[in-house]
Amino acid sequence: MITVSWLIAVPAVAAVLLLLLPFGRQAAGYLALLVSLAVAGGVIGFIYRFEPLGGDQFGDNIAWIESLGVRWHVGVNGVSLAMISITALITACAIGYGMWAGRDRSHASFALILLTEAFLIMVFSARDLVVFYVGFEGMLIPLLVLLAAWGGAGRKAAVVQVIAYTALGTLLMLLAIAYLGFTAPGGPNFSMADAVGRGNDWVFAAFALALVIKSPLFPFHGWVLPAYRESSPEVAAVLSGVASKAGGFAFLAVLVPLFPAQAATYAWVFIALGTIGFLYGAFLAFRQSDGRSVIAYSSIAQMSFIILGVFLLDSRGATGATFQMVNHALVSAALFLLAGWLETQAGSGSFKHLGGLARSRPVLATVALILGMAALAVPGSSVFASEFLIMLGAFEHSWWLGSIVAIGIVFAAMYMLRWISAVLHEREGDLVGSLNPPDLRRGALLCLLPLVLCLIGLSIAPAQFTDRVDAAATALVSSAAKEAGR
Amino acid sequence: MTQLVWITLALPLIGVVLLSILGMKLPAKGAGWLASLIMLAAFLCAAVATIMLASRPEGDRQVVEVAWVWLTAGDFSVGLDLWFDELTAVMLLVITGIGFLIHVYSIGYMKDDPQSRRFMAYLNLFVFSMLVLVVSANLVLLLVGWGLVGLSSYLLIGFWHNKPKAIKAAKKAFIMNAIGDVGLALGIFLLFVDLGTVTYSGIFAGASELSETQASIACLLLLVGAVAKSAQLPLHTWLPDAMEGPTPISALIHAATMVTAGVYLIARMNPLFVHAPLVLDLIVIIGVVGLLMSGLIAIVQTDIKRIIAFSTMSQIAYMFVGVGLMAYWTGIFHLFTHAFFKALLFLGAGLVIHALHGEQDIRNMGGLRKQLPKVYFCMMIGALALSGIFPFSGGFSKDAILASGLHVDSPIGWIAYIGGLLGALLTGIYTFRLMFMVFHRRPSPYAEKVIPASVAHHGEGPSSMLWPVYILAVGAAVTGFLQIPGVTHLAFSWLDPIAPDGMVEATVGQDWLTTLFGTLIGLIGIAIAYHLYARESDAPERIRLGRGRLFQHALERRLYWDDLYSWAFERPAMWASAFLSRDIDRTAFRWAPLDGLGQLTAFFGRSFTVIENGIVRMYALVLALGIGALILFLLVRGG
Amino acid sequence: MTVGLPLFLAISAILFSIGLVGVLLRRSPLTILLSLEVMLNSVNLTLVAFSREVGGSDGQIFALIVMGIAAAEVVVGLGLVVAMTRREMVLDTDELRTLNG
Amino acid sequence: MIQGPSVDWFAIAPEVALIVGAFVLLLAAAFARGHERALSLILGLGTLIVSVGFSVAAWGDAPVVTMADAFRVDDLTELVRITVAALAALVLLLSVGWNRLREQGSEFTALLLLTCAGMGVVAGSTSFVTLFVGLELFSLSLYVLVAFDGKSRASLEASFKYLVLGTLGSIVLVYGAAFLYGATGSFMYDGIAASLAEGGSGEAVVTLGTALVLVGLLFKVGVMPFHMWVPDVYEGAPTQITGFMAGATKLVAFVALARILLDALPAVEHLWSPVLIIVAIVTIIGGNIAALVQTNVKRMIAWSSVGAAGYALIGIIVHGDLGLRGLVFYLATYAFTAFGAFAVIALFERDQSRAKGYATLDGMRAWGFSRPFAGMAMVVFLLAFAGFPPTAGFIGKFVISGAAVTNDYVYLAVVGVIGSVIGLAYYLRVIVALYDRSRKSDVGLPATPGLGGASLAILLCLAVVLLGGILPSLGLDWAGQAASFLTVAK
Repeated sequence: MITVSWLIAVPAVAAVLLLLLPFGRQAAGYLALLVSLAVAGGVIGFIYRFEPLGGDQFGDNIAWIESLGVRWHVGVNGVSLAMISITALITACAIGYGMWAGRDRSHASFALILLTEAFLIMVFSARDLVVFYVGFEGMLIPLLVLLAAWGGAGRKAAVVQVIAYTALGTLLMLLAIAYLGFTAPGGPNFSMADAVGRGNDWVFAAFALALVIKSPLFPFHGWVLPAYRESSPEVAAVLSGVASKAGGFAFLAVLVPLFPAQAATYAWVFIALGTIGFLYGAFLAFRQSDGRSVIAYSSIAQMSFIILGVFLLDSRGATGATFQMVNHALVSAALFLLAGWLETQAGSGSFKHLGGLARSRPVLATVALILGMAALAVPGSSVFASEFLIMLGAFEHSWWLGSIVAIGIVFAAMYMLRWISAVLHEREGDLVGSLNPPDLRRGALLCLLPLVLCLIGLSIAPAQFTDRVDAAATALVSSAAKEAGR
Repeated sequence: MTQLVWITLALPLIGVVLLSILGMKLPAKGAGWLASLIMLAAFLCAAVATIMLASRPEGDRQVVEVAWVWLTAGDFSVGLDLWFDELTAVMLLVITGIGFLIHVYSIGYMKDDPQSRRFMAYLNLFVFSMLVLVVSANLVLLLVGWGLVGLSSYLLIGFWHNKPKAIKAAKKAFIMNAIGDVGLALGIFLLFVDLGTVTYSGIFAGASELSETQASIACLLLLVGAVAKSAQLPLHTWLPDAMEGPTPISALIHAATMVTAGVYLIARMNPLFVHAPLVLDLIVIIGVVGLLMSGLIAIVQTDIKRIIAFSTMSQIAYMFVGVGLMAYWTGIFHLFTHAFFKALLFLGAGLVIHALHGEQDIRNMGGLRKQLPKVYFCMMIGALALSGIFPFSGGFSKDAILASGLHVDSPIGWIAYIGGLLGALLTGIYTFRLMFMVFHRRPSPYAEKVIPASVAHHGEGPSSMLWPVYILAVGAAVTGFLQIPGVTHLAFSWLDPIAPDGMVEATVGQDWLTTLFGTLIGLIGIAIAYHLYARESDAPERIRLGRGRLFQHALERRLYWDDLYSWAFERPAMWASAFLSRDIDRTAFRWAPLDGLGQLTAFFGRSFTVIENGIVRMYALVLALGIGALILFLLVRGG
Repeated sequence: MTVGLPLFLAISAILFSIGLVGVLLRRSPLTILLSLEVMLNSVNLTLVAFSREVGGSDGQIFALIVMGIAAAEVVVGLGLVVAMTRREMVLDTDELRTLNG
Repeated sequence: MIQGPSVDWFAIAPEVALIVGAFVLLLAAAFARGHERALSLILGLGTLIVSVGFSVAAWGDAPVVTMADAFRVDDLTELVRITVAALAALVLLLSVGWNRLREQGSEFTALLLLTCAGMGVVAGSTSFVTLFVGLELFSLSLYVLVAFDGKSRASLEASFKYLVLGTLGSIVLVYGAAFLYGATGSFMYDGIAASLAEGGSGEAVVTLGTALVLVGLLFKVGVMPFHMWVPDVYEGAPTQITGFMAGATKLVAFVALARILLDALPAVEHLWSPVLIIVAIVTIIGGNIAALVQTNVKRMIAWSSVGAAGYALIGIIVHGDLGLRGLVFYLATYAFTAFGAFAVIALFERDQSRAKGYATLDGMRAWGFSRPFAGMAMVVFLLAFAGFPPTAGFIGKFVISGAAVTNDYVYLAVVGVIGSVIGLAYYLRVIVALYDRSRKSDVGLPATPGLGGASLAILLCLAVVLLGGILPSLGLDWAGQAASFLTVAK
């Protein structure tokens, strides 16, 4: 029986092999792709075998560091499954894109992406705080190296930004975890289930700060823009698509269940920050002058919105947040790949030099349009479904919150339409003519297509998703909801 | 029966998929005919389904069916639910019928455009979205359709995407509609919070339990959606700009179907609106003000399509008045007839534009009566119907609305009645101003230059464009006979079951009285227009430059609504966004940690490694000082 | 008059300071080594003084050990100085600053 | 007749073996000229293995006190002995291709063995006398080893600085011991502790003694403000010796510090605890900040080891079971991490034939591509420094932080976090330089002498670092067992 440990081990081992053995570019690419597809295959098996009401599945629970009470305890519930699925999918697409783009030193770059995948799956399936932390902090390194080594011109500043923010956050979280584990009654014990309700306010704050930064939530979003803008497209896709979701996921699956009392008491803080971030990110997105910045700010807005959903502490918010994480992962990963493709092909991502791309580029136009429309949550899309759930939850929380948040829809429409028309419509930009090949062709298209198809599939039958996730998501927030008297 | 409705719904979607997959492999004309045939099939299905519905006993014509559950979370669940009743049937017929005609028309209209396949795909997409909107049995699915029609409208307005004006108009339409969507969504949230359901049946059943405040707020929020979609005050400014899109789009989306969705929503939700009488009054007032305002503005417009666009606004305002007076059937009846004559006018205008090689300014037309006689004849039917002249269709439906106002006999009723009659005067003026300036008068130099060659080349237009116009002309002429007061009674009796709480219906006497007034006033308007515009006259110019100068300017600026929105929202938002991202975000959140922390840390590092200067005596000194400091510290502490 | 512990301690402290000042002020490696020896001897004085005060021979034994090690220390030090001379390095500690920062 | 102290020869067998081995080696070299390298490798490694064998055999036995109670052999002593010997063996492996080994290998190796012996003595000493003897034994050997890179003036300069400052430190230590002796009448830790516990006389003398002893030990440990020698000596010394010092000296010095503070001076914890807290904070922040602005990688890691020492201090400040276990585990694994990192640098220097330049950030650019294994190993070592999973550095920092946060020293843990963040910034600079794609790497490097030995050394370090991170259970148990002997006096 394949357990989730395999999905962690396989990419990790492959990454080490890729790093150490002298693979050629082709061989490295195919091996990495094969591994990522194998992981995706494993995930599909999970989805097929998954029991929505069956709690944790496909897990392992074996002693790891006995003297510290640390166990290799992993498992998959509905929420985890959702996150692991997008991780596998986006990683495969990112590697495919990297192959297509022909990164130099490709074996190292693929190895690091695979390593990131392993750590991410670890985060999403961890049932032990140390396992969780190892994944959470571990993924930072490959991502940083990817950014630092393969990034754009401003990568140095970006790296400093990322370190200044995220490393600080995660290390503070380590202190929180250490406190929880070492003060456990009956000897050190890092099981998440046993840590429930044992933290005090300061532990909660340290833990939350790490997640706030990672997600990111206003006002800790400073690192996002440089990181997303300077990374290579596939890394930006992984970063915004899945790595940032580790923060959102941890809010829902770790922080809220572990600290029900604090989560209930301080929910208003996160709701307030989420609301501010949602509007702030969206508001800033519509004056950016290049595609990636627009998407980066919209990611800030979306993550804020997701966290707001989590802290509504009800079924609607939790399920909606999980769903929205998946949707946003698909949308932003695809958008970053697309924007990156444009940038690489045209030599610039600035709107000044782009525009009018829709003319005689039907494939590009269609893909961009679908993604843009999904991003602005056009009714009927899966993004709409998830946003609807969160907003409904917000409205149930209090009518004014729902009303404020709903304004975000209009903002989203504003910046996404601006992006669409700046890229696709109006006058042809001066660099557009130099595009070669002029339209999305096989390689790059193949990397985007799975993401787009998943979006369409989820739009047709979102209940297929929510049915699997609802029970787990609701259970995660239930004790905090009880504390909040809801 | 429901299978047929499902097929109707599915057909355009299949069309979209086929057209996008086949794409360039299809010949342009083939794509057009494929899309049109699909529409014809959809229309036939809808028609048969309607007949089957009609064959059921009255009171058993409401069918609800659930295809699959679309979305769930906790106790919230939304299905792909079908609701088929008399109102749905009317909407289905209008959408697929008019839709089919316009598809055919588009084949000719777009035949020189290399992107016509995309156009056809978008058209099918629109029809699908609109069908979703009307067959939905719950508000969420309605919202889905609501948003999707907005999306298709966006795509089609901006179809010529290299025209910056078109793209701007498309964005404007989308964002205005997004505001409406927000209102509608909030309404849905409120209803779910209050009633725990979003299905029509649930809401209708629970509506009576709502307090008047709750019902009013919910209705008000739904109304926000309705006014945005139907281009009513105060969210109306997108519609005139939307005329940048291809003319068939104006006919289908911005005249016949999508913009009337607001009317449909109010009529559909009438069991809820009944509990919010104040909101109903508000709807009437919005309608009356809107119809007068847009009628006035239409008089000074010079773009042929914009004139018709303002007339659309004004006619939908009539429908609002009708549903606001709880005479829901009159609104829907007017929606039905309006779909014919307004589509007719747009398509006719399209033919004119086509003949003039894209010229849209009526001052550059004139005298086309002789060169385009068929178009003239058809458009004249449409113009008479629009002006509400007996016995054309518009007359019956509009007068039914006004007569309801008379019948209600309350202040609001009287406002509706008087305002509606005044509006009829304006309608007569602007409609026939258009007709006279385009078809009568002396031809403008431009028209003289262009028209003969154009007509010689392809007559009045390809038959694929002319035939839809003929059919619509017949419809515009006769559809009013469905409800001749005292003679036929089909419109009311067919639609009566949709309002469980009953509807307003004027007496036969009131009806005829109104028809008399309406026709008279319409004729007066036509006479004024004739006086001012049919011949060469300096009267309009005198008014323009004379005493009415300010008023004229205000009307030409469309009463400053656009300027108001620009100054109140757009500019401050743009400025604030730029300020925030350029000045605040960068300094406070992005550079501060980088410069502040990073540079400061490095500075500290550099400054205290200065003592690490390599000289061993220095090191010994530091050691000695360290010893001294430590001893001092311990002695002080240790006592 | 008996010489009391405080006096021994004071003298040793003075010796210690002299040695330290020597290390701090002189730039010749040899003088520095010499100063270190002075400091070591101040320690020895302290040890012996305390040893007498406390009784027993531990302190004196330790002092002897210190002396032995001091000798070894000087050997290594002088060896280094010789090696430095052989590399034609300037015998001025202030010039020994290629390693810094 | 004078009664000599009783000696348990088995207990001190490792040190005896090392000293005997050193002398045998020197003698043998006198008769076998021209075979310096082979001789030193065989005899050196052989001696180390024998020594480790004795230690391993005694592992887990009840502690033995011998040499007039001045030397205690417990599992902590054994752990230090084994670690130090292992590091010395790695030094030899790493030196295989070193030309100085061919020239004067026997002396080098003999000094190395003596260093190990001295360290063993320090680790087990329970008296200031044995402590001083052991300390000087290894210090004197190290002075020479640091100077061993004959051609380099920097090596001599470093050695001289080390000698002067190191002697100064030793003097201060002994001076302090003398005052404590005066106050308590004993050089023995337990004697001092007992006397102080009774409320010993002469508060000022005790304070003075404590202060001076502290300074002497903190100097050996290399924490601020007594760290000045560390960067210079580490930079100037032959790189394998730098690695040895960073690993072994630090471990031994910390064990001595812990034994003295916890066994001899628990009664004056109120005196030394605040000092250590201030020193730890200053060191963690200062060491990392100074490392941040370095361009020479060797010096950068030297500074980072200063910061690491500050971190280890937290373990002593907190003490208790968890803190000391964390301290021992952290130091033992840190030894291999640091040695591994310096081994990679040594390999780099040899690749570049040291004349061309030091291991500057600029010089190391793109080198990771031509030596993929060494490059990746370096990344792992750097991450271990930074305390990232899945390395031993993570576990060590995790346990120490855990001890801190559960014992009301949260602020120290937070300071540690800040230091780690700064640390990450400069470790990443190295990683980025190693994999800088903007420069073409010299893919076909010439065959570097001793590549096999160096690679083996790196691999062994890597194994320890990764095993300590991925499967740390065993290591933590050992560390716990060893650390349990630190709290005897309490």
